Amino acid sequence: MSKPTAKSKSKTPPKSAAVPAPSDPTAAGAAAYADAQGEMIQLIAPDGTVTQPERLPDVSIRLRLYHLMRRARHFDERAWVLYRTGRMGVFPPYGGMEASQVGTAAALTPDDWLFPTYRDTGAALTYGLPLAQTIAYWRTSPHGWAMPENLKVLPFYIPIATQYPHAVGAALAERRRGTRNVAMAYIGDGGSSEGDFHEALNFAGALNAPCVFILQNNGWAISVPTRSQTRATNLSRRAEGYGIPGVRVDGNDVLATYRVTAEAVQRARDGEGPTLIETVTYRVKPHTVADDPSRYRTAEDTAGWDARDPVLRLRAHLLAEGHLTEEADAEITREIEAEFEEALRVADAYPEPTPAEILDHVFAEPTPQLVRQRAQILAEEGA
Amino acid sequence: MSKPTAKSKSKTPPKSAAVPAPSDPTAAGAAAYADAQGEMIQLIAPDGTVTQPERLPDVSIRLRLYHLMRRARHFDERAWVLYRTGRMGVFPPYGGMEASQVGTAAALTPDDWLFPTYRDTGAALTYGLPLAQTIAYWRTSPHGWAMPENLKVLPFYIPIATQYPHAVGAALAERRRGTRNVAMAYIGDGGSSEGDFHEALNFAGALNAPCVFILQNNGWAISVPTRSQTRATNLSRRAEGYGIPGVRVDGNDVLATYRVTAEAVQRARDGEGPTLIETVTYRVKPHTVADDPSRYRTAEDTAGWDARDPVLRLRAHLLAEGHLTEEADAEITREIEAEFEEALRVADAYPEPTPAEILDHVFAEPTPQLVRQRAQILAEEGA
Amino acid sequence: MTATPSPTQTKTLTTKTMTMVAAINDALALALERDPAVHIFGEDVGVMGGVFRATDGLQARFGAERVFDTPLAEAGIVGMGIGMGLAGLKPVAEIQFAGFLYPALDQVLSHLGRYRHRTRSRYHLPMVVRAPYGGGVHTPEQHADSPEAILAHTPGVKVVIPSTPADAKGLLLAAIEDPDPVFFFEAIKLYRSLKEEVPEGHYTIPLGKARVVTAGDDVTVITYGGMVEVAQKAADAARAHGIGVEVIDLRTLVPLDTETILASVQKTGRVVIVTEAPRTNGFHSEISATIAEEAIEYLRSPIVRVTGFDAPYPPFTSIEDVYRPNPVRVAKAIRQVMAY
Amino acid sequence: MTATPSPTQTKTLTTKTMTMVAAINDALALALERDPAVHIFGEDVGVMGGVFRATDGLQARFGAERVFDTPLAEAGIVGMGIGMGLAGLKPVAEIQFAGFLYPALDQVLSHLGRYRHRTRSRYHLPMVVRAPYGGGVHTPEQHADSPEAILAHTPGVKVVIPSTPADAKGLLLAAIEDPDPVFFFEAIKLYRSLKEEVPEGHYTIPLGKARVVTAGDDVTVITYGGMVEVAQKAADAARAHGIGVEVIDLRTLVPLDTETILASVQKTGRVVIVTEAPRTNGFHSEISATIAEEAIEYLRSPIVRVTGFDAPYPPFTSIEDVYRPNPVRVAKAIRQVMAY
Ligand SMILES: Cc1ncc(C[n+]2csc(CCOP(=O)(O)OP(=O)(O)O)c2C)c(N)n1
Ligand SMILES: Cc1ncc(C[n+]2csc(CCOP(=O)(O)OP(=O)(O)O)c2C)c(N)n1
Ligand SMILES: [Mg+2]
Ligand SMILES: [Mg+2]
Repeated sequence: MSKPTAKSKSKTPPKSAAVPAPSDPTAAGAAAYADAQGEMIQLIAPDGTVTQPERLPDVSIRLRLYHLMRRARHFDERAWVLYRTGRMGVFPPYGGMEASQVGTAAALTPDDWLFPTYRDTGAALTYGLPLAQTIAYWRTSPHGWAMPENLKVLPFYIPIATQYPHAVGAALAERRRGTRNVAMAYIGDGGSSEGDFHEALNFAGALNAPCVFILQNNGWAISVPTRSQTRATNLSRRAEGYGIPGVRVDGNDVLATYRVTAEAVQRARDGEGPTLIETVTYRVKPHTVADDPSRYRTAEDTAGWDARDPVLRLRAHLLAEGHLTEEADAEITREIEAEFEEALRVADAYPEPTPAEILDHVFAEPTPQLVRQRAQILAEEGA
Repeated sequence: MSKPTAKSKSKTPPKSAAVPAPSDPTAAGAAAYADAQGEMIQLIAPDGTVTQPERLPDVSIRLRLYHLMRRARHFDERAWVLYRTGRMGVFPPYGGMEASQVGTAAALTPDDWLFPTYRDTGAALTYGLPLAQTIAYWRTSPHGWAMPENLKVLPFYIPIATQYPHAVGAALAERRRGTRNVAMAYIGDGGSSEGDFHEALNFAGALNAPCVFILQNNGWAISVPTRSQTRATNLSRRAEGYGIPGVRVDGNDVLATYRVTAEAVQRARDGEGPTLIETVTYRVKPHTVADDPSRYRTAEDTAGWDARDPVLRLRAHLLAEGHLTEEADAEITREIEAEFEEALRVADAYPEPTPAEILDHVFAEPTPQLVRQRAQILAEEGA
Repeated sequence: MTATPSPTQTKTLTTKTMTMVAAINDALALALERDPAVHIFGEDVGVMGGVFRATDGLQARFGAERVFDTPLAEAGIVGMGIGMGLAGLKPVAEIQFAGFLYPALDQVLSHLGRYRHRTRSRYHLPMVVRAPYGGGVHTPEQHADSPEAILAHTPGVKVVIPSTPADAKGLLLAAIEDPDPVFFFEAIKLYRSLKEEVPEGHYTIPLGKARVVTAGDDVTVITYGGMVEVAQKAADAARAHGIGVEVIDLRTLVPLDTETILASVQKTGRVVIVTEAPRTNGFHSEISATIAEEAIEYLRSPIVRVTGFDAPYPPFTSIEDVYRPNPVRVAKAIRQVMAY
Repeated sequence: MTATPSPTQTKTLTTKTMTMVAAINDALALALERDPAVHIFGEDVGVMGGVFRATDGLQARFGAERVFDTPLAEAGIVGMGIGMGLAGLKPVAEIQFAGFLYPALDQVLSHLGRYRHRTRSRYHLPMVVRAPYGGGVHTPEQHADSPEAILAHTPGVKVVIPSTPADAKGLLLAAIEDPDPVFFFEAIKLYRSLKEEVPEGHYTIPLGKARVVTAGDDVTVITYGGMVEVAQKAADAARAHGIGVEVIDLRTLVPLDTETILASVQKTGRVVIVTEAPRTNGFHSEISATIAEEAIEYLRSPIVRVTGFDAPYPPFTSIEDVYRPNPVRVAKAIRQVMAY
């Protein structure tokens, strides 16, 4: 089987990056983990000790990832509080999955495409979706759906798995247009059972689309554990069925998720095709803020995962290695809080949509039918 | 990964079989080929010489398979001739793929389910679909759709891949009802790109459905070669993504297809779950009798496959080993021809359907709407 | 509202106050109890008992072989159900929301509706597909769709949409006992908002028989599911102004009870049809076309459709209610046909 | 039949005799030539040039990056097209037969029609999905479906169905240039059976404008696609009996040209609608409902629908023609509305 992994090796550094690509060329190649598919790639252990020192990203990257994870977590925590006070809609939390989302999305530039699911607010924030708009989205305000012109991020996907073929198309379009941009799409363990997952991975392989597919295996699809969703115990193996590289990574180790994703992005940019990355993580939180997991799982099920907290893990590492101090950490906290509260003020100021807006943006030019229907709504408003 | 292959070993012989299951217990286990997934299992070489003598099925089985292949080929050849003279509808030929269809279907009993595609007339005949009804199907007579009550074979499937989930459901139903019956479904290399393929394999694994999935990789999906359909070079590997055994077999070696299928059937009966079998074969014929392959492939593309003819291969083996004589072979020819001509007479005698039959069998009890619509057709006929 | 169920074969006379979701749960439990062929499956229907709790407690009571979670794949769910039906079981699948039926539409359009026909009744599919549908409760994007017209246009499948707890129970039991495929759409808005006395024990309400919710001589309002209560409110308001409104709850779109529709239209001569589905080619169109074909001579005014719009159901909570027909709109349509 | 194309922006005056499939091929070649964003893909559209040869020669001429075969998976085809559209290309997908669009319906219903709406026009999808549809040529099972009503009921997508070679070319070019998603259904029956003079070079026919095929004062027959020639034959026969039949070819179902429909109905007061789709809730219902709502005062007779049946299109060749409306049935309907 002529898998692209076999020869792949970063030829060119990425054009630009939210976080620069790893500078150590010896570790950048896919060959490094091509043989390790059965295992889970990990660079730092849950307690913060380094397990693969030679593959660690630069300190500046590590600090950046730490900041991004803290920021993502803060959003998650604040969203919860805001929901309780009626200032946020129903929100699917991702707390505990920050390494899986931040480490992967940080490997993109704003010229790349991001296709997030409802669970991936942390990834979207990392990619660059403005906080205020993100808040607006979760308040179901149209401002949250009208994505910024300078980014290529799509509103969070609700119908499971449907985003995967879109990523293939966007990636292929970039190639046809001669750019080096890539597309990244997220999916859950549950979502990977859908036919769209299969079709997309196969299309991407067959058409050599520069895609990075992130499969966040967080153990649950609402109430159904991964083991009931499939007999497979290693979802990254699915890649083999499409002749593309599959990587399994500790989804609570942000340095590992970042490293493998940056490498996959590089391969895609270099024309070597798609990669499937399974991030092994856990949904420690309920399915949404409105869900009660005690209906379907016990404390035992989740036991142990607090000790694998991705933010604390990197924090322990940075503190231990002297790259972070308690003071600097407190400063990060202040910065993040201020940024969020400012964004909240912006979001609070977004005007409410008017009723007739439900009929806007169906077609560039409304059909006669829509013109009439709009007039009806306006008449009702007038009345 | 705890793959069922690791422990699987036929525990009980099949209840009954069109062709009895292999009697050699040492070769019956899945372990024998669990390590050989990358390779293609073959028992006799294209010239008929035995490559794996220890795994050969009994002589009686070999002779039975030979007869069934000859019979299948005869149908294919006659269908073509009948088409030219307007006595048969458009027919998708399978000549050259007999080992792939006969060897697999021969491992079933009439208590098992068969879900064939339009290409799998050879499999359906082997399973036991009466010749006359098969002819009727390809004449698009309703008699060809009303399957016999004593068999569990479905009319040939036209919408690609849709049969795969059905097989899972039928298999699961058998288990729920406490039988040891299994379901077998066919698909093409092209069809394996559809989402239904993925969903079915995953469901079967997750729910431990006694299914055998036959993927006939015949190199082409109409005009598109397998290499353009996927980057994967070994489709049996897809099984790993579902945690189920995947087997790759020389699809022109009927002894090999029979052997691996009988083993997979046995595992399914024993409650060990599904298997994916990729039969590597070739569509030497056009897509249908109405297709002109010169529009999309050259003689070079198909060169070499005539030398791999499955019928001639087994014939050479049987002659060489003294299990078949030229006289016995001629007798088989006569038998097969007579059987077909008799079936043709039966099929010719099927009455033509009447116009109002297009509205029969929509519901057990026609809706008032259908009653009216039927009356309209009858009135037209009367007029 | 106090709808009168019309149980056809109930023996018990005792009733119990129930929400619609409780009535559905009750029907499912009875079906599992009465017929070992019945199997319930879908996403989160097992331990969790469904996102709306329609299957609450059923796995605990009937075991994980009869009531089970599937992988997350709707084509797989319906496709597997078809196979189970072919093999003689009675599959009762839950699709988590009607808007997530779309991945399964190939299995529906290619097979569910065709199997009896293509095998000349050698096989038939006694399958039920349940799905919550419709808006009004501020669900996330694509959780408020009303795709019933697509199914109604699919030969070989029946479409049932109850509007009260007692109807839901009797119709669901009838759907499960029906030898052919039935789509059973449950208005999310009605799951818990509505309680009524529901007969205990087993009874069925025949598919294909509409229910005259309130009688009236001036205007016929035809509707179903979540829109029945909306129509009733408008009818009540009109009655206060001396207009007699006959509200017809179709209960089943396929088979369609044209008899009840036409009888009412012949009496009133004025028709308003209410659905929350998108306007173009919704099931309201079929009802209107049927009347325009069969009873035009009785019409004293245009047939007015009060519907959703030719836009996606909006994901924007603060304005989503604009989309769904409300009693004011229906009342306006009633005035309009009266004023003609 | 000699239909008059109404090119809106044609500069060339020369014409060429073409079949519909040749006219479609011509339009696709022009689109590829004029706009580098146009990409054509689907099953067997490359080397083979499509099972009906609609893309014949295009890969050779424009390269395998612009015209390419995909793996066999319709959801993948439409889903990938959506991604290409998001990224600024103009995807023109071919689905091999309309009956094989079903696996892609999730992508259509969940996304194709919603993207402009959900992103408030930050993104829009200038995508065309072409598919052969309809019966009449004895294709295998499920190769003769007419699913246009499903698409017409889907907010955010347009639906175009040409009935002549010249229309096909002009409408297809308009569809490709349209900024929003367009379904383009091509009647298999008409691919080669019909030839006419087709203008050379580039021209478009605006979406949303019906064509009055033949004028008449007594009866309006409304139809589209493969049924236009059937309606015309019936109209010719009626004319021989002194009945003036106005045949309207809708050309596009969405947007629907109600203006042309209503103008004709106001004149004739009698309406027959012809489609080959299954009867319940076909697009004929929408047309009828629109008339019943907007022009009932002009009607002198019931609106009669001549349609397919509430059964799958039969796979049984010898009787399949019973399913599809024919000139005799349409003529009977014309007599019926005249006799009322
Ligand atoms: C097509 C579709 N089916 C069902 C749902 C309902 N649903 C929402 S989230 C979810 C579970 C998803 O699990 P997973 O893919 O593992 O993602 P996670 O929630 O764990 O991030 C389901 C079934 C949906 N949104 N879309
Ligand atoms: C869903 C669907 N899409 C498209 C087709 C049209 N079609 C019929 S056969 C075929 C190629 C199938 O190739 P493969 O699966 O390899 O089977 P083979 O014909 O080689 O046996 C196609 C595209 C179809 N029948 N169903
Ligand atoms: Mg999950
Ligand atoms: Mg093939």
